[in-house]
Amino acid sequence: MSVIAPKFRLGYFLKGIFDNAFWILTIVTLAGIPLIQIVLFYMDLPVIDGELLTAFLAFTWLFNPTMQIPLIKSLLYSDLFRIAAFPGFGFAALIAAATIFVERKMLAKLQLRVGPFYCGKIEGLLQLAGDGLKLISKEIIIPAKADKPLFWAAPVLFVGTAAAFVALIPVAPGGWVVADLDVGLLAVFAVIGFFPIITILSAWSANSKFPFIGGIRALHQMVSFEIPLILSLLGVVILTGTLNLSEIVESQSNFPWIIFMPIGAIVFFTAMLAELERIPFDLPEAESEIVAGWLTEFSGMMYGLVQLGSYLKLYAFAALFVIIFLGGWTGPMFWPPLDTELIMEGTPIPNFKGDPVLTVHAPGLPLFDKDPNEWVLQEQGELQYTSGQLLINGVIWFVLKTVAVIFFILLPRGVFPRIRIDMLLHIGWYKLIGLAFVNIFIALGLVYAGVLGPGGIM
Amino acid sequence: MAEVIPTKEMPPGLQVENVDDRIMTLNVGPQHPGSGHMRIIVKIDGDYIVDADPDPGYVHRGEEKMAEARNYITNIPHLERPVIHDSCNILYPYVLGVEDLVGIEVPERAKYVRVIAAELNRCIYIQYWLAIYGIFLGHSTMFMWPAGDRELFIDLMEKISGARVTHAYFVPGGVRNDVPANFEDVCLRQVNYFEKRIKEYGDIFYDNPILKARTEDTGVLSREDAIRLGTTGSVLRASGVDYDVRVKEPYDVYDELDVHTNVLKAGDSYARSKVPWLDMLESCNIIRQALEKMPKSGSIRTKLKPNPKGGLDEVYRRVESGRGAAGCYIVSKEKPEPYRLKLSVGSFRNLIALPYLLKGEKLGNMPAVYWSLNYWPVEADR
Amino acid sequence: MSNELIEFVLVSIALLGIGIYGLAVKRNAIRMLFAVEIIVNAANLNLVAFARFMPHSGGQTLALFSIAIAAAEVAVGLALIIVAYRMYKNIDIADFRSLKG
Amino acid sequence: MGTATGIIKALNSGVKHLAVKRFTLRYPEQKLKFVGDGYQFDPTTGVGIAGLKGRHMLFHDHCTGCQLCSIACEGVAEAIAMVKVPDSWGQNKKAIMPQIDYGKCVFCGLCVDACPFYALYMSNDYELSSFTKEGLIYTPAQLQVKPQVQQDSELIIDKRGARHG
Amino acid sequence: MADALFLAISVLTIGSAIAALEMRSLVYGSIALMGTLGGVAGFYVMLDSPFVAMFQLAVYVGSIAVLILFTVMLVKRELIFKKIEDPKRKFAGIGLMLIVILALGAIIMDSGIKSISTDSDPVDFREIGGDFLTYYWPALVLMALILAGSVMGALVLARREDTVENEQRTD
Amino acid sequence: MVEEHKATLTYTQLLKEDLGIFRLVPEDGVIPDYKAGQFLTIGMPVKSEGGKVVRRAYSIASHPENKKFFEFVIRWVRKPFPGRLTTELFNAESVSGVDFPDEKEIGVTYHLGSYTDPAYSKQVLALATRAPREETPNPGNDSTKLPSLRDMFYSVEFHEREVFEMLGVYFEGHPDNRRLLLPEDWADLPPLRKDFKNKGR
Repeated sequence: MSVIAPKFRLGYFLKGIFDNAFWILTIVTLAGIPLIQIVLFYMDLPVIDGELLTAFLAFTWLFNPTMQIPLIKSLLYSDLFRIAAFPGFGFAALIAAATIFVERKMLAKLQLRVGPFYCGKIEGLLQLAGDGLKLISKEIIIPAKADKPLFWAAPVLFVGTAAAFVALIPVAPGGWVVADLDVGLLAVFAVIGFFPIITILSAWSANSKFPFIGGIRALHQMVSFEIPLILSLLGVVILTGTLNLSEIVESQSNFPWIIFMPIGAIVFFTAMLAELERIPFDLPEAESEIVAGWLTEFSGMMYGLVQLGSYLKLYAFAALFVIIFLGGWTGPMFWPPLDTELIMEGTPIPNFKGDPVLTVHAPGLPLFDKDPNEWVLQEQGELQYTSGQLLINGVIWFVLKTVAVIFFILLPRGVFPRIRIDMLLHIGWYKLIGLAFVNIFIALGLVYAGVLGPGGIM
Repeated sequence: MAEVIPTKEMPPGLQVENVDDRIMTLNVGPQHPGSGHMRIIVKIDGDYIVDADPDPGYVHRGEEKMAEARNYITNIPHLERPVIHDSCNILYPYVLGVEDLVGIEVPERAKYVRVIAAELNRCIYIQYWLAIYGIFLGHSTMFMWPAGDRELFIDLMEKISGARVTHAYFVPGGVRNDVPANFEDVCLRQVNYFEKRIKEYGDIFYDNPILKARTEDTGVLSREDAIRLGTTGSVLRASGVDYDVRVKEPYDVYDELDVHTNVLKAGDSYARSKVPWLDMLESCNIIRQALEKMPKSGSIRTKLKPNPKGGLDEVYRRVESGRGAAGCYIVSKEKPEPYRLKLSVGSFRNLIALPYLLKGEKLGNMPAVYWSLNYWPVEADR
Repeated sequence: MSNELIEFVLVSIALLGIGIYGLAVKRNAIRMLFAVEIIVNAANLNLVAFARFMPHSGGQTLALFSIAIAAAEVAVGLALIIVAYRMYKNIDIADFRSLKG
Repeated sequence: MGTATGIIKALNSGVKHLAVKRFTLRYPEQKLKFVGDGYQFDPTTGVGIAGLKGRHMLFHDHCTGCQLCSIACEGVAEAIAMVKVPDSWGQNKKAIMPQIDYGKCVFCGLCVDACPFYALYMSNDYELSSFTKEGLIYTPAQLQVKPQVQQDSELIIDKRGARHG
Repeated sequence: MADALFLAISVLTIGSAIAALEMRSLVYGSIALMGTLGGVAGFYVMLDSPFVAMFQLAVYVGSIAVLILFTVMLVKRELIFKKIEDPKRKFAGIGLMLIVILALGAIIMDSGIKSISTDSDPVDFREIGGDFLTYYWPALVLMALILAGSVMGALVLARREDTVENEQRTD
Repeated sequence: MVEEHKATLTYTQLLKEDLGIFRLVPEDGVIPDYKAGQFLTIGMPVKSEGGKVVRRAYSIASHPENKKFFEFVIRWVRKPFPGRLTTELFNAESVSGVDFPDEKEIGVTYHLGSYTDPAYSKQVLALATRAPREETPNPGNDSTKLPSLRDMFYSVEFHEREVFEMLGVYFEGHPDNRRLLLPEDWADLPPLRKDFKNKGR
């Protein structure tokens, strides 16, 4: 009785899969491999063991077990890896995906329901993948009188800007950041300034009323909350005397700035909620008034890209909060330091006669491996840590704090209703800016009293 | 059509001279997440609504015309279709009217069972309404909690009548079937639990400062205007008019029960949304009293003749439903079918207040004002 | 620093020329505002370039001042355009004749 | 300060509910328990007996083919049609019995009230969906089958909230 | 490598400056203007003054471009496509542009700055901050006043005429 | 301004034990112009009170264009109502039109209630009137017209719109005689008339 699809034929299904696989393979061989060759040709290639790692060499080394580890290591320190994988896009996208999962399950728990449950067998783990597949396979519908180039460009630009924002976030000691700028905080403000433009352009290009109202609302909201956002961070800048985000984190090795500037933290958190268009400030997407705001006309993967961008933005803002107010990656170490000799010299393994024939470095290659060029042991008191240990410890603390902040960003969605646009602007222009100035005066007072800042403890 | 072009009175200060490029017309509905099964043609100037014109009728199904072709018994499953969440209450005036026409007495126990079923249905309806009010204001938790707790009452109604929403439970002369054996205990237990639960609604929704700031002083309907516009139910009571059909013109056994009318003075969206919440508490109270006073056994249905006929008569009966007074006007001409049947429902009577209240409001207040009117589009269209 | 001062100065001159062209030809008020912005940017580029090649912080400071004042100027200019649009229903400055007094 | 306490109260209420048991009934695995066997008409008291109004059950040995159920349905849904059955019964000389189209039926139960011989009642079976319209039409032979319904869940109310267990 | 980058950025800057003035649609014109401003910011980065570059991006792209777009969308759409341009005036404008570019270019090429290059360290942005607070503080205060005054003036200008009536209504 | 006329009772029909239709014709035969909702004070000598003339006000139920007689639908009230009808206090519970094809008339019944007056709030007052009916209706342009009560009871606005579209009764003085529930391009008969047949039944 219960047949899922009565017209289903396994043969057609398999044929479809084989067709797709054939075309994918063809495209990869005809276009992908030459592209990889070209990219490899133009890349700045590392020198490993005195040899220039060319593309040909890399391919030959792939099949040489002894050379694989240096290859992976060189890959780890390449710019491509940083941009695409660890501190950059991939890491952020992973946290963003986890955020979506946590948001769904936590909201479901708060609202006494189950949430995604069946996809992925265990508590709906793979629901996001299923949703992504659905979005990719859906048809993209564009309004007839839309301004097509802008309409197409808007989601891509949105994701690009969010990725640029992510690139400025340092996640671990030792310069684990894609773009380590001296004016990092100012660069963050410059990047944030791009979002309203993309929003208003996409809203305008859809040529529809509801997106336009949503876009205008988003514009008002973002522009008016940028000012308290910037002002609330000035206190920290005054006290640390730097705009570099890594240096701001290192200035908090003793205590996080939230202890001295809770007002600034509250203002920044509120402004952050508004910039992220999260409830209670999700007026641009107020579905009972203006269908879905500036996202109304997006469909298929265009909508998916905008959502991806907004969750990347969420991660980046939470990380910025952690970096500036919660001390970033600083935190107690999880495990004792390794023996210096073990790392520098490695462990000699004797043969049956007792003669050392093989030297094995510490486990957890390549993070704990010695590399006199790049890895320097860092001292903290008497104990000595390798930078690999510091990296892992830093990332764990960073992720823990970021997840905690993300939890508090998500929680209002289950607790508060949406507010109105005039109330929002009132909060932004009257209350938050005033509080931000109070915060700046607290910082200035601390500096001039000599308690903190360049003349104080620091 | 020789129609008169409507000239609406505008609040002072919003008269617009050049209408060309400042006014934007929005079609809110019928496929809009904030409209329900109707359309509101809203004209906005900036963020202010200068004109609002409700356009119901998207779910009009001619219940009144259809009723003229069916006899008094087969009308029962059809007349509850407009409000399946409040099906007992929308059927109540019809059943009372037919009893008046045919002239039969209802057993005492059946009256109590009817009151219990009606109050349970009122809770079911208000929770559904509250859920949508929550999601209209962007409060998704308030969507899920009442929608889940509604299950308590739906379970009870299912135990009584056997159906989850469309009960078809009231008949002229009593009710369709007796309640199950341990119904009193189960009902008391669930009602008591729900009273505890309803306080949580207050914590997260009604005492929420953001909600208060958002809905207080929006869409204010003064006492005089509420009377003048002929609103009913929670809209009327939120404006400070102490009127409840259950108290003023008690039907069945409401005169033996202690019914308290919840009246708020403010008349704004917040008060209009709070009155149903208080009504649910009052319903729990009434259910508890009725369970206590209900005769433990006895007949629950007076047998009707097959194909009952009303005399040459007309009758108008009204009850208090979840949305206000629901009346039924039956004209009978000595036939098994009603000659004319008219449902006068709270939603339709409250609709007149919508354009009146929306004019001069901000666009962001539109969902709050619209849904606080306790308006159910399907019922208004019939 | 592989580039020389002259290259930046030449780019700046090109921008200045484009700005003057825009001011001379365009009759649309918003376009003229664009031209003004381009000229201001050309000047700023010169300021920063000279500041780099004869190391002194004054050039950058002045450029920052200039950027800030340009923001104010744009705000006022756009407000004027909106007012004019409301009065004349057009943004062509040739139509703003009654402004001549 | 009322604002701050209100916000804290709301947040507290929200966080508290992270520990409350979930209310959702996981439908295909759990099924609600209903009162009794199904809706039927009690000849002794003259009223119905509470129970779920699901698919009908037809007792062939009671049905006389009087068509009263079909007439009762006429004004409501016109879901009942009388069809010939191959085997003949003593009380059913015309050998016609009701056949019910569940694409039209509104489950009001008026046909059960109308049956004077108590041949028809409504069972607990409510899983009637089908991929074809024809699959929704139940012949007298199908209506005779007693449904195998497995129901176990009941509403439990305790200190951690109400839930289906 | 740096030369290629310089070439690319100058092409972007000058090309989008021309596009900003010549595009038919004003919205695209504003986007092209954003390109020009971004290109100039790129030059600032090449000149080792990232502070000014970021400031340029934050101020120009973050606020001025938004303002321009907002104004463009406020004025009516049909006007954007209305093109009132005199060909004579256009040729005169091009001539004027060429004269300016050639004259200034000749002067510059003749002068001694042709061979200036430097190996000294760039100016740190902390110095700029110091300058702002010590030597230029009266100018800073004056600029703050000018900004505040101009923003207020812009608000007063762009205010709707019936705002007063609206306030009466809320009373 | 009060004029006194003598009149004769020409027709009575008892609908129920406490409800009847009475028609009056003035002796000079002239029916003055009046609007729907206006009332007439009728005085009669009552024997039980010693032949004193007792005056009571009754609403006129006949159509204003009917120049032959006054019609009253009078219900015998067991518990006497207090005093007067105040327009402020009444709200429309429902306005329902009934089609009487045999009598070539369309009846419109206003059910009015009160929120503030404690005596009236327990009851619903029915106000019935009739309009002529035409075989080929042309809503708004034929003789099926009644004066609107919207100026008196503001709450009847939407109810009268519904009666207009469902039965084709045009309400004169109603500012907004538009379709409410039916689609704008409805070109059939008004659906609640008896000659509009339910399809498929």
